[in-house]
Amino acid sequence: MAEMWINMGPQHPMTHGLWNLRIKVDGETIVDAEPVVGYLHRGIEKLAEARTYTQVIPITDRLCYGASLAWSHLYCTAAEDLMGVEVPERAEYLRVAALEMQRIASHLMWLAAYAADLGAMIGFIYSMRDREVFIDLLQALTGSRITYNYPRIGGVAHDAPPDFARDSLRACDYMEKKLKEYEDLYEGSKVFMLRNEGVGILSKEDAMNLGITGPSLRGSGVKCDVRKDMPYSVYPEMDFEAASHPDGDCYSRYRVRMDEMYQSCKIIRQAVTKMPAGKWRVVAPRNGPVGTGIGRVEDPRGEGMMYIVGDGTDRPYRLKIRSPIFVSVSAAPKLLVGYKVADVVAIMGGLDMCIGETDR
Amino acid sequence: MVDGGRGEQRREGIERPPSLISESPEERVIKALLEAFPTAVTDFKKLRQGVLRARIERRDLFKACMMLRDQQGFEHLSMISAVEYDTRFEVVYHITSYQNRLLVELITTTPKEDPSVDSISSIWGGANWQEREAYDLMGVKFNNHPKLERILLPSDYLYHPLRKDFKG
Amino acid sequence: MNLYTFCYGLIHWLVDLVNNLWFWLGGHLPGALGGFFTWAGDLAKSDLNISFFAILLEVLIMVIIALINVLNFIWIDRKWMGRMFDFYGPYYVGYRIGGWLQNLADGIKLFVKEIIVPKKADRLGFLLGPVIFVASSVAALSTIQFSPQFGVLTSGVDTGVPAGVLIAFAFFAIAPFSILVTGWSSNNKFTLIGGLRSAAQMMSYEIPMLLVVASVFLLSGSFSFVGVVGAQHSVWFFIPLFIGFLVFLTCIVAEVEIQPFDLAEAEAELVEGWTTELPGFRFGLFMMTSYMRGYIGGALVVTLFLGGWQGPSLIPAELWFLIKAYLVFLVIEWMRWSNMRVRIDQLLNIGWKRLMPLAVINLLIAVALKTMGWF
Amino acid sequence: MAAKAKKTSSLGFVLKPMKRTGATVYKSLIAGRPNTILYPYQKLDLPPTYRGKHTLDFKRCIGCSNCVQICPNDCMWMEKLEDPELGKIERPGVDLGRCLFCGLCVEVCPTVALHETGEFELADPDRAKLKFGPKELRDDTYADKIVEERQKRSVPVLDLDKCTGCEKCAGECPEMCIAMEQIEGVGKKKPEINLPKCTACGKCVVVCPEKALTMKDMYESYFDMPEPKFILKNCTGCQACAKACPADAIYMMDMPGTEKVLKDGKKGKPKKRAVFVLEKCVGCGKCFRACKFQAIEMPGVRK
Repeated sequence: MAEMWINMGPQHPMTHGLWNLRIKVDGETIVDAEPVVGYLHRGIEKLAEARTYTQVIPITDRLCYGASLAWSHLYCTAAEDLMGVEVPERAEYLRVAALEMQRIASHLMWLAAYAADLGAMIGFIYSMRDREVFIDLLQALTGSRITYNYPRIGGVAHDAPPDFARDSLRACDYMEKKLKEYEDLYEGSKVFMLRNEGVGILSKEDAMNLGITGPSLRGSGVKCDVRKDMPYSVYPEMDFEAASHPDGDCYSRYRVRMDEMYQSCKIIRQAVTKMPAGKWRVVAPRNGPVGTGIGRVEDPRGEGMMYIVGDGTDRPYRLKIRSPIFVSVSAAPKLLVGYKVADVVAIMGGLDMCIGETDR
Repeated sequence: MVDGGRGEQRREGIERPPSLISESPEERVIKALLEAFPTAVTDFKKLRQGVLRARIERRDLFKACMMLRDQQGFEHLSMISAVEYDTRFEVVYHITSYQNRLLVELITTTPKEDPSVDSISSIWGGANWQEREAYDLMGVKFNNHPKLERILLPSDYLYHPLRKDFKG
Repeated sequence: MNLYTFCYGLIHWLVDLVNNLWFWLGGHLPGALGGFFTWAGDLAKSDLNISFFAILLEVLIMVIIALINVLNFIWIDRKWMGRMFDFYGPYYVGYRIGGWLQNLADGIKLFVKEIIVPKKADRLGFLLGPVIFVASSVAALSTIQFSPQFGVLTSGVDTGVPAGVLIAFAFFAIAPFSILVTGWSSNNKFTLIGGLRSAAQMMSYEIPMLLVVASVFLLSGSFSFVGVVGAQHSVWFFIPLFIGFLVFLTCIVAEVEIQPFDLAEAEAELVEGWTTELPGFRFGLFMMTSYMRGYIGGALVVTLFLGGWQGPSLIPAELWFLIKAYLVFLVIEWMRWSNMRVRIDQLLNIGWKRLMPLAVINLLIAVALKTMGWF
Repeated sequence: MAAKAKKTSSLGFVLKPMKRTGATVYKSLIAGRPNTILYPYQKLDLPPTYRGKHTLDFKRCIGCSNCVQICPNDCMWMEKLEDPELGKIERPGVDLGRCLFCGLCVEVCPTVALHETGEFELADPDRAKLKFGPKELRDDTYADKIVEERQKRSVPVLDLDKCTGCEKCAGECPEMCIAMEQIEGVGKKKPEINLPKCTACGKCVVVCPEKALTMKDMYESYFDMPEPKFILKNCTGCQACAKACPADAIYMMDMPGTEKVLKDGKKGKPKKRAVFVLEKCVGCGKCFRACKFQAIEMPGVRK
């Protein structure tokens, strides 16, 4: 058969959002690939310039449907860096607990989509079922299910509900039990291993050079985690490991995310037990100073960064958002060429695509 | 100057040159940059633990980035942001070193009449799309970029929407 | 008394009823007209005509039973899948009978949809492909025999149709051809890849499957349903031919194109595979037919390996057959919903490198058993 | 961690996942019930913090429009109404079709009149029906029923009309947080209370001979609200700001010595000026918008 271009997307079950992957296939083998993004560009950076510092928080929630808390938290750290606001310690612990819950929820959503991509609807349903546990916790904490709008510049919006610690510990126990079940369901299945081992291999050097971050980079054997490298919030006081796996294939990216869920359970346990009493919010100044602020956090999908330029008014002069997936998806040709059409879903699914943050 | 025990916490996989452990990584980067580009680098500042800021003339940007990657172990380009000011554009590069746990904020300035800097996408592959994005939204041109086209907006779009003179 | 004699009697009675009028007219009308009516009455009374219509009636009865079964299958699959996925499954439509009417509701919804033919599609192939798919599956369906008495028979003797199993497999194997035709004529890259995958899949799985079937024929010494099942009187074939049983189960799953091997309609990478462009009720028919094929697959497994309609005579043989077919279907569905999809090259590897040798080994075992004189 | 992948045998091809799914079938079919709920008939309990449709307590609301200003989507608006009980008032309405449900309006409300209920089934085929005016949002009992999370504190609140500037409160305050401030052009003094230092002991209220100070429960604001800056030389005494102020924080006072001499030699009425009691100010900027003579400045607030 002659080579032909196939447009996978913008409306395609593989895309998890709205983007287009053009692949050139020779039979079933991919010989070239070209990702096309921009279908979901909402101009959040421009929107932020017309809103006050507080009003930007709910907008940054809309960056990613899977991990909205991580993004509003990132914005708040950047704004706090700009304004020099000290966050009360209870707020930091609440944030860390909520962030790790968000990380588990996000990874479960990734697992759901990944399993459905590989053909196991069962994984989709089970992951979504167990994600509900953490969504319920976050709902009780923040008041919403997807777009939490929880962090504020200088703290968090609400205090924890009365039974939060008890429920969190229970949820962690439940989750660790369920993770064992997932391991049987996925790794126990020969079909899963066939589809994952040796697929989409990315070497350590390539991964670092192409700017891939987060679980995908750790899946290539690089042990780097912003939570460890440039600790923010109260992560230095937490005892956890940055999960990594040396192989650099789809299986190792999967393994890293599973290990991260274990680690997140560990962090949640520590955060809710160590949480001090006290204030959870301080009043942030209305007008930011002239200067720049930078926030850098470990988003569930990779390294999230924001760069704020303040000009002394109550609105940010410039807000630049670094999306981990925007950079990762540009490495798609490197990852895809030489594999089969069916591997596209495994490889691109293994990157945990989120188009909301990619296109901004 | 031994930097608090962080020398021991070397990452598996990435080897750090042992002769340089005695120096704090921030100082080492400052020294190296100043030695290599004495006139181009200005305004050094350590913002907080592990974060540096430097301004650099745009003519030496490419060489400085090359030097940072090859000699100082900065493997990863985090972010490229273009900021518009009254008379100039600033292109801000956040460059990360995983082995030394450093983040360098490299600021280069380009005048408004000729907003162009050298492309560093041949140094870090991750810079490719970020430069395209900066070109798309802010109109900063990157010389020697392999494919400098619009990325988020349609290719026939006329404006650079993040500029301040763009209204709705 | 079997289904054929019952149908034959029914048709005969009907023909006699009508022939009264014919012969009355033939007696009273003058000349050539009267002769014509007498001739027509004689023709209708002939054995050939009556047996033709009797077989047609049999096929109708079998297909109706099968369609009811298919509705049951879809319902059971949905409920079973639902419980496996930790939710209720169909619930409200037909609340009293466990949501059984949900399938009908879905069918009606698909039926009232507009039939859209893509502008650049090959119209003949696009419209005919699904029809071939459905027709061949229904034809395969009508060969299934529930018991020596119940099935599409051609004589009043309980020996069944000679070479009935072979006919079933022949009809069963037509489907990938129609998939290829539909996939090509839809003029869509995804459907094309889906159709080609289906063809490759059929090629690599038909051979081990038929080798296993050959081993069963070898042991039973018969091509007909009655012969194959009758040979399992003392021991069901899945015990001596256990390897063959596993190979056959895998091949049936691949032939029916359900989960671990549903590459032709891999919804993750190929949107909906070869059915991507199918509109409304054509898609509904395809969905129904794929369950029908699952039912045929289960019935074939039961016939060849699980003793067919044999069982304690507390309940009728036909029910035994259905219960076994349902159980096989449940196991297949269980496997389907707990597994992922393999890749095309892995599928072919499994087919040629694993199943093929196993099938040959199985055939050797069968030959050995036969030569030892144990069967 | 970083362990080598578990070697999966061919026998575990399908059996291990099937074991897990089989266990789920047992749990959901035989031993218990499925995990889902039958939605329109059964509903989940929502936590009290849940952000759904808004309610508005007309009696608590002072019509300051802070909620309208903080709304990131501009989906709220102020509506002028006649209420038989409350007279002419201004109350906010919400367009839920554009609402983000971010809850900032509830957080910024200085009197906790606005709340978000657990009602989430708001879909409607008609977009106009998603616009909820103040009358549709009104629920005067909701705010009293729920447990409030916002921190309250009692603070002495000044009624400047009654105050004579006797300085007794300043002398009584044990924390020395009341300072008397000369009001420029009026010739009177008014107590200025340093709220962060105040311990709400209530001594100033007891000692006040005119009962100008009262203890009142105020909600602490989470936001840094802008404060109006008054420029005396531009003020014409038109009272627009005092009428606009929803919190009654602006008083008009005569400035003796500015009377114009009329033709018949009598003195006319003295010029008035606005005096701000900033403890009461909610930072809404209405005075700033009402003033047509640039006598009030609020940095960062748009007209």
